[in-house]
Amino acid sequence: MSKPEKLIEDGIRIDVRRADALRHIKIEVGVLNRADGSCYFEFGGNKVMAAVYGPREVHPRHMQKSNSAVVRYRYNMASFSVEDRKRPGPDRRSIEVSKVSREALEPVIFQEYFPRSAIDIFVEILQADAGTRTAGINAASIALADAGIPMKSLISACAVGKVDDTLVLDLNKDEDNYGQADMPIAMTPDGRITLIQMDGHLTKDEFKEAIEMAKTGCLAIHELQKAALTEKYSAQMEGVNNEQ
Amino acid sequence: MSKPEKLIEDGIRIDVRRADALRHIKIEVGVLNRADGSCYFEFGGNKVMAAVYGPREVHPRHMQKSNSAVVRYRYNMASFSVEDRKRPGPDRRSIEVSKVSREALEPVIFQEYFPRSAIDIFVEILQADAGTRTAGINAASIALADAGIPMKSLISACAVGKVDDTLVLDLNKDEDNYGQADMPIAMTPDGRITLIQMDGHLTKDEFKEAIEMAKTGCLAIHELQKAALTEKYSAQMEGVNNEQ
Amino acid sequence: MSKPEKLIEDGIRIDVRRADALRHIKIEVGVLNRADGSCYFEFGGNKVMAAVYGPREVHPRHMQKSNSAVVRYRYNMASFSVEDRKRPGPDRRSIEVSKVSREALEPVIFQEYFPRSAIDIFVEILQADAGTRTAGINAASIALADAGIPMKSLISACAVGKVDDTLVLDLNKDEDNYGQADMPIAMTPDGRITLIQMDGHLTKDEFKEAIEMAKTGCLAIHELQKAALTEKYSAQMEGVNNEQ
Amino acid sequence: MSNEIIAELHKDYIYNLMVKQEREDGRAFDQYRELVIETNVINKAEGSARVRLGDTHVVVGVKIQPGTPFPDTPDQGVIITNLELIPLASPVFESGPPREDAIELARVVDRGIRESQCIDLSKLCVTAGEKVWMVFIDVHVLDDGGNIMDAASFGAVAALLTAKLPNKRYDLGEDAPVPMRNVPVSVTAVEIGGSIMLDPSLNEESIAGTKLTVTSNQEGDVSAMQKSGVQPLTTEQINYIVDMAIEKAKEIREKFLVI
Amino acid sequence: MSNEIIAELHKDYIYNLMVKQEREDGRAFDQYRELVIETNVINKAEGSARVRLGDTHVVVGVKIQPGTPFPDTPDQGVIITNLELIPLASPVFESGPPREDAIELARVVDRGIRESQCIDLSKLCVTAGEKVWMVFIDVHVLDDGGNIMDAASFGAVAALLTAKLPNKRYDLGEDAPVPMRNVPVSVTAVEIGGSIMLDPSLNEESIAGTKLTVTSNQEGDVSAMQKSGVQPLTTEQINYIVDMAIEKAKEIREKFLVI
Amino acid sequence: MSNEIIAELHKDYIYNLMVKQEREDGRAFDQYRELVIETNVINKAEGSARVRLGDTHVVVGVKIQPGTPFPDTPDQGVIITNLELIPLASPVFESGPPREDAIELARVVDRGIRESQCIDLSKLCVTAGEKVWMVFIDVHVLDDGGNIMDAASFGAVAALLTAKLPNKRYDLGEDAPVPMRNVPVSVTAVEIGGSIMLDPSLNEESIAGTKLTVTSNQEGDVSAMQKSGVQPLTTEQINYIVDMAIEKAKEIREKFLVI
Repeated sequence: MSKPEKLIEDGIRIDVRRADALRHIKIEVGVLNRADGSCYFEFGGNKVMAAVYGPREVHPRHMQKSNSAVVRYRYNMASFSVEDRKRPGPDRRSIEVSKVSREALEPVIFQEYFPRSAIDIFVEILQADAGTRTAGINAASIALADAGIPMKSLISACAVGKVDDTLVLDLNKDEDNYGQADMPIAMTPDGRITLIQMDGHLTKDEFKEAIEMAKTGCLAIHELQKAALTEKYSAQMEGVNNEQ
Repeated sequence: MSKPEKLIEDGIRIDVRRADALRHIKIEVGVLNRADGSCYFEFGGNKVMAAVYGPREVHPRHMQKSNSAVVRYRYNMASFSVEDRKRPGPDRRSIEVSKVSREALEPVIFQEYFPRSAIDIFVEILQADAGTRTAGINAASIALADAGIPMKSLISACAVGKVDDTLVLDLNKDEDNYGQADMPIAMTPDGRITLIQMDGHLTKDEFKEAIEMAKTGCLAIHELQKAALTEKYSAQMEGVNNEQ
Repeated sequence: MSKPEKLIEDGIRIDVRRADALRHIKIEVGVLNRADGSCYFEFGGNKVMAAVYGPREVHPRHMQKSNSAVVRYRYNMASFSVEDRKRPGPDRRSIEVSKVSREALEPVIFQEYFPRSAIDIFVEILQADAGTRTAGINAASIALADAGIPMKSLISACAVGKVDDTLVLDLNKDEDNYGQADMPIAMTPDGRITLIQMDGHLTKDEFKEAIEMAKTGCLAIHELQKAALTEKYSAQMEGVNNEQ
Repeated sequence: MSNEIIAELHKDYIYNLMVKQEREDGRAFDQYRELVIETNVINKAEGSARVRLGDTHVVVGVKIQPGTPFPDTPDQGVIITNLELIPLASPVFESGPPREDAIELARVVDRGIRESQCIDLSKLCVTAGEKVWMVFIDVHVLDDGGNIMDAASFGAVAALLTAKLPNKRYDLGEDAPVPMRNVPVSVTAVEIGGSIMLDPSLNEESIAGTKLTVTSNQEGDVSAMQKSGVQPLTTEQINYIVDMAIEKAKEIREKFLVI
Repeated sequence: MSNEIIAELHKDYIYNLMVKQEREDGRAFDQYRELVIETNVINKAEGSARVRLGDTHVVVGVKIQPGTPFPDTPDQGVIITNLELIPLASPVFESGPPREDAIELARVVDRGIRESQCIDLSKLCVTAGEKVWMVFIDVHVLDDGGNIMDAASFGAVAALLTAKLPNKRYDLGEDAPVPMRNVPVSVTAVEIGGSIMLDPSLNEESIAGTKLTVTSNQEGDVSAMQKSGVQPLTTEQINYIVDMAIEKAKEIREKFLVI
Repeated sequence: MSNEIIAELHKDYIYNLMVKQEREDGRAFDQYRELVIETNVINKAEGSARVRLGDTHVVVGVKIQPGTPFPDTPDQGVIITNLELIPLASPVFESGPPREDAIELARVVDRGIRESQCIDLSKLCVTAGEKVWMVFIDVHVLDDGGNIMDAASFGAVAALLTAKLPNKRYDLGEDAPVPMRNVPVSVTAVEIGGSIMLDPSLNEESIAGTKLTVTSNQEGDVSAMQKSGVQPLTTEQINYIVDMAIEKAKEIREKFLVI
């Protein structure tokens, strides 16, 4: 589609959301048999599968760390996940997304419990609709918990953007394409930011407002993540909540 | 060339063969100096060189098997072997052909005699004319024997196909291009099938007839393989024949 | 530019040099902080940076030599160093240049002093103007000395070519493009040739004259190399001079 | 990794069951595991399907774009089949370019579709010699519970049956279905200890010496076949599998007719 | 390699200084190292700059060639940014295709330029849909003394400010400057032991848990931002860095106006 | 592998022979091993040759296809030379993309042909700026018995001398010979213990410190030269080899005139 004349009209966005509303979220925990932990996550039109394997042996060996686990994160888009077929395999964008996503999750993983081992996180984007990296981090965080990896807390992520000079939560594809700024954020439930990236145009004041908006969004997502895990592991979740 | 009006006329094929006739076969054993065993094989217009190295050390080490030899097979087409120059290096087709060819030969190799070692089979297609994989397997089987690798038997291979609704043995290039089915088969002299692939269209009855036709072809090739080896190693062949 | 009508007029070349004159040379020693030795070298329009690391550990391990150091040489052209942007990464030309450049330097390095270790030479062509490989060797030779690698002598390199049927020293870009022959040479100060390549057209007599011309050029460069090192290490150079 | 160890321990158990003509999960030798096919699961793809075959889970997306025909078939569309064994789906799969197993699977899926001529490639021509439809069939394996071969093949056919040529997007008129004229069905058998059984589970697959995949069309004729694995087969075994596969394909084909 | 060992030994020392509000090289926390920018250093490039920021040394070349626009932006030029961490520049860099660190650096440099809209891409169009200028920004790191990020970004902007569209070479008239309408400046901060400081040296970088790069334009607004590293940051820390970065960018921008 | 061990044991033996002015196989120092050149051995190629030089065995195929000229030489054909050291030919060759040895060999073969101007590239132009003949020279080494360099070069020249431009296939008239106007001959010498000898066998090659390849044309002038290996050479040695190579080339060239 070409740029719509207005992305916001009377405070209502083209997908009939208000500025501070998240898109629909659907979470399924433990959906894969082979993986040690997994999560299927829908976030608006994004469909994401995350799997965690580990702690397990590190190959190749020279990647081992003697005093902690090595965490690896592979973000990958299916060829059919986007409008124009994507060539299979990693590109520069997915390598960067994998790096910042890994760094978004590492702070909450007790890596020192598993020296010389690997914790592998695989995120497959089956359908993409703006916000795939935040959807992936949300899913991966749940998959880590599902795999029983000891964590200080979950990580929640969403983006804030600017469209038609208005700050909005959780950009959809058109807002991403035709908007003025995009700022994905990931954080712990107590507000420590583990991922922040931005591009576009924000004044200093808009930036500060945007970061608060993102916090509210992440906290809402955190509740959904907890609820999904609780539903699956009502008993076991006790411990995790205490750790937070 | 474009499709000929008829591929068979009065039971005679465009290269003046009958339906059950093989193309001309020429075999030279032990033609290379560096390889431990080798065979040059012409099969119609196919010109194929096979070499065997081993048993020898395995590189990289992690490919070693503790209780048997690892068999590796590299099928490669020379850039100039086909009408339109082929880019050097492996493509998806050659990787698949290498896999099924290796599996066609492995059952007759006494791999357990050589733990932690490699038996490397290299097949170069110098000129291609339909049936390169079967030509390669025939050549490789002889090269293995020439290298002194202990084998339960030789392996012989040829294709059966369907052209103008008639089953024919050993397709040539035009029959392959314009025919209705192609089915390469490899087998032991006692009829155990170690490779079978098929594409095109065969009724259930045609299929069963085709497989019998292939057997006859393979047995004829087996005689030529034995003769070529006997010629070179009249004395040594005694043992091999007893093993069969 | 297209081919000039004359590349030499009244014995004077298009860049106002005589047939036996070198282009301007500028040498800076020890210009990088991280490298163990380095040299920035301008040779006409060529701008070259050489760095040496080592002796240091060899990765991957299987490249180690038990009784000597392994010398590695990486010649690389910056994307912006040439008229038409070069794709980053090694191409066939740079792999060949790296090989012959390494072989040009190895004879003077006391490799046997450092078993199981690596001496890594990196040469980056920042601006190219005919003669990058000889500029690189000249720079690398100084960087090796700057890194304190024990050497039998320095190596000096320059090209001789033929333009308008005249032998000329140290071709510039136009002479290289439109000339009749190009012959890069590298040598020790006592005249042992460690690199020679040639393409184009030279009679036997021209060839013999050309090689003498190159010697004169290399000796002149050798004086500049020594001067640059002496300036930086007036004291330490004593030893190196004695070794020569 | 624990899955691998369990598999190892199961080997003897499964083998012993086989001798008693039984399977670990109680199935008959010619019985498939539960098969669920959902279509139109990826709206960015022109066609898509999710297949669950027992514990095996694949998603297939079909992307269709205009492209240039091959010089020797100027008036025919192009099919390109790709399959990735991504490390998310199994502890033994690795990142990187497809290896021989993934390539073989992709090529056998491809041949099943191509050789059955289920797609009328001549109807995928827009302008002869210049522009044809390129049909990309991408198989994404999410969970390897055994017999990826058939799951991938079912997914590819299901996705094609519901795929649209995106004419509108390229100003070529209304969207139209992909011209399908047959429904090829792939059936895979394994041989274990002399017994032949269909649709191997992961454990069965791991102890089987060889697999034979037979793709047949709705006329009951064979379109494609592939033996995979080191163990030889006798002619009798192969003929037995072909008969069995053609029958079973009829049963499975019913699933597609209700898509 | 000895540099690596020294860095290791310095860690405690630097950390202890930090606690006393001091830096190893005596700088204030918001102070940059000496910055020297030379332009037009590579005459084969359409634009070029050499940047020395303390011990860090980079050369940036801008090559400009005609090419085909992307289908979705037929009337806009194309920017392609590449950065190599060549093994000449550090004992820890390796040969081979760029790894995640180099890719991240290249992409952040690229976004700083792209998102600030400092280049008017519509003026890089020669014939809509057919021919536009491709602007290749290649960053060559020669010596890694820390904070490659900012050095690369400064070099890219400086090279662009002096770059020419090579119209003459392609028979398109007289050479003209690249249409620049803003001067984005990237400022990188690190957090060590609770303190925030700008322009980390190699030693500081090696012990910092996280880096935050903020690119701001000449209106003092934010164009791009990237957190890199495992250590989390609080909102307060981020806001503090953003304020600091915008102020410092104004100071650094002065350097570009005299180019 | 045993060949490698034997080679190792031979080293001293050969070296000692050298001192006595003898070669292992009894040849004179300027004598080549038996050279057999067969042409038209691959009918799918536009030109081809099989060369046996002692134990060394190579097959060269020349494929000729229409393609686009380089922008700076719009009216000239294109030569592309490729050489693979496939693992079939020697226990020390490995699979994978060509390494420095194979690349050097390919480039020296290429330069021998290109720089001698033996092919009239302007006659390979079909439509200036649009369509020219691309001449692919592919050297396939089947058995490495030493001095691949010369065997490859002889094979390339022999294949070109019998190659046809496939005009008919591309509707451009009758097939015509490749326009050859010279016969360059490559001669390779090694230095062992101060002695110079031509056409090194595998054993000689393995103990030689350096090789010098001199390609000369039928006028007796030098077209290309390459030193390969670590051992330096004196000017006198080089001049001696050049004289020897030009004489020997005349002798070898006779072989080509009867093709």
